[in-house]
Amino acid sequence: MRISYREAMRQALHDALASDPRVFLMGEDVGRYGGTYAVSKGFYDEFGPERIRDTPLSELGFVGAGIGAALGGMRPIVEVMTVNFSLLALDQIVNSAALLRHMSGGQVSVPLVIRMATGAGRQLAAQHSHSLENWYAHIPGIRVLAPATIADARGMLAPALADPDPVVMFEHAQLYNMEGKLPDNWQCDIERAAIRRPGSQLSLITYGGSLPKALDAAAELARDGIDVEVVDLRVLRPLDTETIAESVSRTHRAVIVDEGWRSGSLAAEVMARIVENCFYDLDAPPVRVCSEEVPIPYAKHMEGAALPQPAKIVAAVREVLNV
Amino acid sequence: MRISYREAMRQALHDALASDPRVFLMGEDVGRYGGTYAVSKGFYDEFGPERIRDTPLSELGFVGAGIGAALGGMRPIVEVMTVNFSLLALDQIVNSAALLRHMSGGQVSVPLVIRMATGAGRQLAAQHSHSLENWYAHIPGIRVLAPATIADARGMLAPALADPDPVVMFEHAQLYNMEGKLPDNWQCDIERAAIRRPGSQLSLITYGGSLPKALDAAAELARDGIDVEVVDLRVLRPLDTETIAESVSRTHRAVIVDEGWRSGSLAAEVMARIVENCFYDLDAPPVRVCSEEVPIPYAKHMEGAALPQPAKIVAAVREVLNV
Amino acid sequence: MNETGGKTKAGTGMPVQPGRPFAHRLLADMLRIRRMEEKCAELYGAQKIRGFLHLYIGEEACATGAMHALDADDNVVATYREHGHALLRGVPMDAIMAEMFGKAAGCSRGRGGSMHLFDAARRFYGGNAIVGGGLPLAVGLALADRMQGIRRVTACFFGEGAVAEGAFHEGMNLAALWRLPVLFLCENNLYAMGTALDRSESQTELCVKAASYKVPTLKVDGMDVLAVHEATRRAAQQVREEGGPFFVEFRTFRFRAHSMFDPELYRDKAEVEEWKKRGPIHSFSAQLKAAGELTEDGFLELDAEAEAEVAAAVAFAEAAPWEPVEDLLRDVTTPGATR
Amino acid sequence: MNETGGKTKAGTGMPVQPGRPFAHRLLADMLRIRRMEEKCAELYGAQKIRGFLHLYIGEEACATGAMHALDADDNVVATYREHGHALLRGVPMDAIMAEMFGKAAGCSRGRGGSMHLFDAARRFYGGNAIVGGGLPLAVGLALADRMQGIRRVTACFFGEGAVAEGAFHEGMNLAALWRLPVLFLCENNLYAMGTALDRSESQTELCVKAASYKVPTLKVDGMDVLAVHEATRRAAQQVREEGGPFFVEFRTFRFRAHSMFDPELYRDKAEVEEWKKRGPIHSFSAQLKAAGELTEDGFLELDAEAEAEVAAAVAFAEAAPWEPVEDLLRDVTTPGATR
Ligand SMILES: Cc1ncc(C[n+]2csc(CCOP(=O)(O)OP(=O)(O)O)c2C)c(N)n1
Ligand SMILES: Cc1ncc(C[n+]2csc(CCOP(=O)(O)OP(=O)(O)O)c2C)c(N)n1
Ligand SMILES: [Mg+2]
Ligand SMILES: [Mg+2]
Repeated sequence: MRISYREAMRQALHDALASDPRVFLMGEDVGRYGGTYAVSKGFYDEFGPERIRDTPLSELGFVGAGIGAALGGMRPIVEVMTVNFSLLALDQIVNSAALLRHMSGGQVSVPLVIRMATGAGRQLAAQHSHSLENWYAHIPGIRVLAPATIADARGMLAPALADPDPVVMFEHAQLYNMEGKLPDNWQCDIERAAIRRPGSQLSLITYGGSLPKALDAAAELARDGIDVEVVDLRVLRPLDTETIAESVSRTHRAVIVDEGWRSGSLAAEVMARIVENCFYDLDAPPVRVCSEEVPIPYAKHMEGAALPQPAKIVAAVREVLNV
Repeated sequence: MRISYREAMRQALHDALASDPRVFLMGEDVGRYGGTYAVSKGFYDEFGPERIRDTPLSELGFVGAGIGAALGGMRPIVEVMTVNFSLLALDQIVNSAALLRHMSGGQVSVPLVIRMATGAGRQLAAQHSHSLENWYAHIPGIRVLAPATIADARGMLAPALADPDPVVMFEHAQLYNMEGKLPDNWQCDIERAAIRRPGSQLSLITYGGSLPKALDAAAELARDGIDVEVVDLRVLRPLDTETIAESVSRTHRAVIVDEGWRSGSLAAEVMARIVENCFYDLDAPPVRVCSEEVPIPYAKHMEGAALPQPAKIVAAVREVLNV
Repeated sequence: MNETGGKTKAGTGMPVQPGRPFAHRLLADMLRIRRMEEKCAELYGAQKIRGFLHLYIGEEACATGAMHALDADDNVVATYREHGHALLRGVPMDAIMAEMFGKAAGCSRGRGGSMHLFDAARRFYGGNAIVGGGLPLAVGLALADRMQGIRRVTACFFGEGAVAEGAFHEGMNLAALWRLPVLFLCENNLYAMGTALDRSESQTELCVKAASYKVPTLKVDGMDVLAVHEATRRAAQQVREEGGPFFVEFRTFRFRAHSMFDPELYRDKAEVEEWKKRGPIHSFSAQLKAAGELTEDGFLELDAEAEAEVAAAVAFAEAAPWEPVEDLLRDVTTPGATR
Repeated sequence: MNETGGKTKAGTGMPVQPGRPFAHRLLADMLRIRRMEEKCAELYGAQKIRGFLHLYIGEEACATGAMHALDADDNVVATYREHGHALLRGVPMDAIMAEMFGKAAGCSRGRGGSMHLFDAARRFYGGNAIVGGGLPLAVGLALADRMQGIRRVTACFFGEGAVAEGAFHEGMNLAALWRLPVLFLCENNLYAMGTALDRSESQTELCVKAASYKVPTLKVDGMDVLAVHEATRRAAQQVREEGGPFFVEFRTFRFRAHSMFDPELYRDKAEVEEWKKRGPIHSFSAQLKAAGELTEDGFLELDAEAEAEVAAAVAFAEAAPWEPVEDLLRDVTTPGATR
């Protein structure tokens, strides 16, 4: 069955709402409006305003309320419209959601899922184009997911909700319209990275909105006889070091693609893990393809130049392989 | 002259306030209370309530007001009591301060200095012990400084204020009581890292509150005849890659010490830079000594175990040197 | 009706129209916004304009009445729905249109687009796409003026949706506590995206909320350009004379969708139609005609001028060059700075 | 005076005192807090307790009056100045003292310290060191109850300093808009660290602010334990019956410095002395004596009991073992979870 990423996410949400009365969806315009990205269209009528709860523009308040509701026995799914606005809610996410369990000596859990759209590429300019996955991946006490395929969009929510601790899910806004076949076994293991394309010469490691670009680059390289493996991190915290290390120690080379700004990126962390785990297996230094260190501009050609692109990935792979 | 880090910072602030009427200090309890860390003690009486402006508990509001005041021709120094509370102000720091110049096509600058205490070590528990330097160092458009010596505490503020763009200064709370000689040439170049102890066998790269620990470790190692170089990054954005690379390509080995949590740490970025710039000079994989991935606990022994310590640094150096 | 609104002309960016009555200038400006935005919608369809585009159609009386009540060197802070504000602040339509096209001749070099129109020389501090984000900035601009002894008003526009944000609360309190010359101008169009005001605020009388900070308030029909002008004028005068803030609520309505992606599931067509009857251009020109102050020909002339200005702006934007990709990193920081 | 305040006893954690009049129990509880904190201050000097320590001395009537008005299974959210709240919610003094020592037997395993006392079984959701951070949590707890059909009050304590935070505004609005059973209890001790209320709020009548969200309010003398109790009881009852929020302001005063680092430069000794004359323990026992409801011996007995409880708690904390360092990573996430 061919469906869109949006539809896959919608089905996952629908399942969750239909199967567990403790689950509810809360956020700006999730209800009457139908969801900013139309993911929750129709839910308001089906599940009602209590369970599809439109919130005022109060990111700090309603994310905090989600944490409180999780403490109180519910299984909230809080949608922060985009990561850009989540900056307003970071205090609650870090200082409450992530810390409460350890700080209370293990007395409480915060079974909360926070979904947010992320990323650039739609000419929304600087304030609407952040990729701050590595900020979140830095915080102990939360799990960070980045579904990048139809199957993961379908399969990640259930285990995220089953996790007794806070989970942040990043949905790249560029992916919603992506279509593909939903495989039968879309169930997802939120511990492990996934190898999306096996290969032998180099490990192309990425996540989220950059996965399609990496796959495009790999396809192009394949046409020139260059065989790269594409690793989709998909679980950004805790990182699946094992899969990364296994792949790189097999291919001996790595390129990391990350839409975050280069300095302080998740790509740096992946590089560090590679160095820590398979330094002596490396035939060449790993290379990163990240966003340029610039607020993302509006103009299409400038935005394009600021972001990772298949051509840049191909060039980086060729550089590492020296071909 | 022996003075404390607190006193050095106080003198720097005093200079700035006395020499430029556009400069003012704003934040919670900077005035009547005398500053949470007593850095601005006496200023309220000397400069008055307009220029030593106590604010309500409104981090988002008064940081935003600092940005506006900078746009309006002032040179505000905004004190966010500690980095922990800066989470409430991140939207303004990122979405306004950092982006405004580029996003407006270069029409405006935001000459703002934001000071905040950072770090753990005083048993203040999870919500008061964050080290989020790498979050800030990830953001284009701002400069990030970490004075770790008496001289830098004295010397960094003036160039920070001279910078037409936003500067974030992290003052590790453990350093305020540190005493030392104020050298005559405390003027500071906020472009460059500083080599605090030259050495030949390994580059020990660190910043902020970890510098004294690294120096202690280096001293202990020296007693065993192991000669390490200590590099103080001090400018966390833009990172001085050149000094890092020069040092490591000379010593061929590196240990990075960072009080941030390991995953997604600034230490990872330093490792990435090393790999990108002097991979072939490395005799061994660089190693990081970071905070354990746990909210910082209150109990002294547990807090101590969570943070980088001289003993852990010594062990890491020995591991890399295999001695 | 005040024929000498001319004091504010330098700030309004209108083509010089010395001989024109004030009312005609108001009408002309509303038409300029309307025609410009209708063209933008069309150009969006043609993919010349991309990203988010938030039209102000239906709300023109607010920016028009308000801007004409400000002085040329007052500060203005706006939102992502700010085409009209930028235009009436004096940003040339050419530069606005070029910005929407993403061209280097745009008022933000093509980097900001629709949501981030800037003009530092005219003290127009943007286009802010973070709801509520402008309020603290406005407080700071006013603080800077006060500390420098400059008697200037900082006008801060925002939608009623912003009232739920902590930034509103912190900003109002700071402005009131420190008695800063901020003119808070709330464009209450009853919806924040798909969320009606009564589904967002326990207290829907926004003036009551503002008054709880001891900020003086006025509530006015935002479809009536003269009422908006008069309220803003009075409020600005009080801010200028007394130094403290003021809050004005304009009751208005957007006739179009929130953005180009909005299917408008959350409101009835009937509600929109009802409001359209009170359209600010329509009603103001009818009023002027009834009073014998405007003829149909007069109206058509103003409209034709607006259309001509739009056509010229589009031509300018079409012809303007792109920013070279090599300039991508330019102005991340300030050139000549230490870094 | 209500002899049957006993309904709340299970929640107060008091040693069982069935025969005691309610007034004596209130007095006893204030004494327990006072003696415990005096000892904490001493232990801080002896470096047995470290980190921040925020004493509640002078404000005991607030927690005491309020906690006795809550049901045992109500939710409580507090601040970093929460020793008294934890104690009267039923957290054993042993566990509180052990927490302050950083011992594994502490109510948060020694990880939280003074600012993060937790007791999930007693629905005491902490000790929060982020000013204003508790309000959104309280809103969420109340929302969970409402959605699950549980008739329970969530009491949320916070200082007047928190009122300036966006979190206050967003929290109040959400609670009022959604009509959630949150009892907002503002301990207005007139200072937030060194910042007096009138240097922090343009409107210092906090009930006016709360009312602007259409939340009903009560303002009460926070030095009068009976007044606090009565106000909280009434407010809690209304919340329970009508479902919506309520805001109560306690006017109180802290007699000690903000924390152990505060040199108290910002206020006169005279102001403190003036307030001390109205000390809640002192004035309540004087009142009871005047009414013939308490003898000096009776007072001394209660005090001796408190002292004995404190001594036992200190002994317990002293003897308690440390958490093994190997357990550092325990409970960062929930064991048995998928990760
Ligand atoms: C902090 C933040 N949250 C969410 C959004 C997404 N968003 C953009 S406009 C908007 C509605 C704002 O409504 P209002 O303030 O009434 O202004 P209007 O669009 O009606 O002019 C929302 C929710 C945003 N831009 N910023
Ligand atoms: C968000 C935040 N900002 C600043 C601080 C530092 N701080 C701790 S307590 C305090 C004063 C709070 O005053 P108030 O709310 O009146 O409570 P009180 O201490 O008087 O009980 C401040 C500024 C903090 N903990 N959290
Ligand atoms: Mg609106
Ligand atoms: Mg207080």
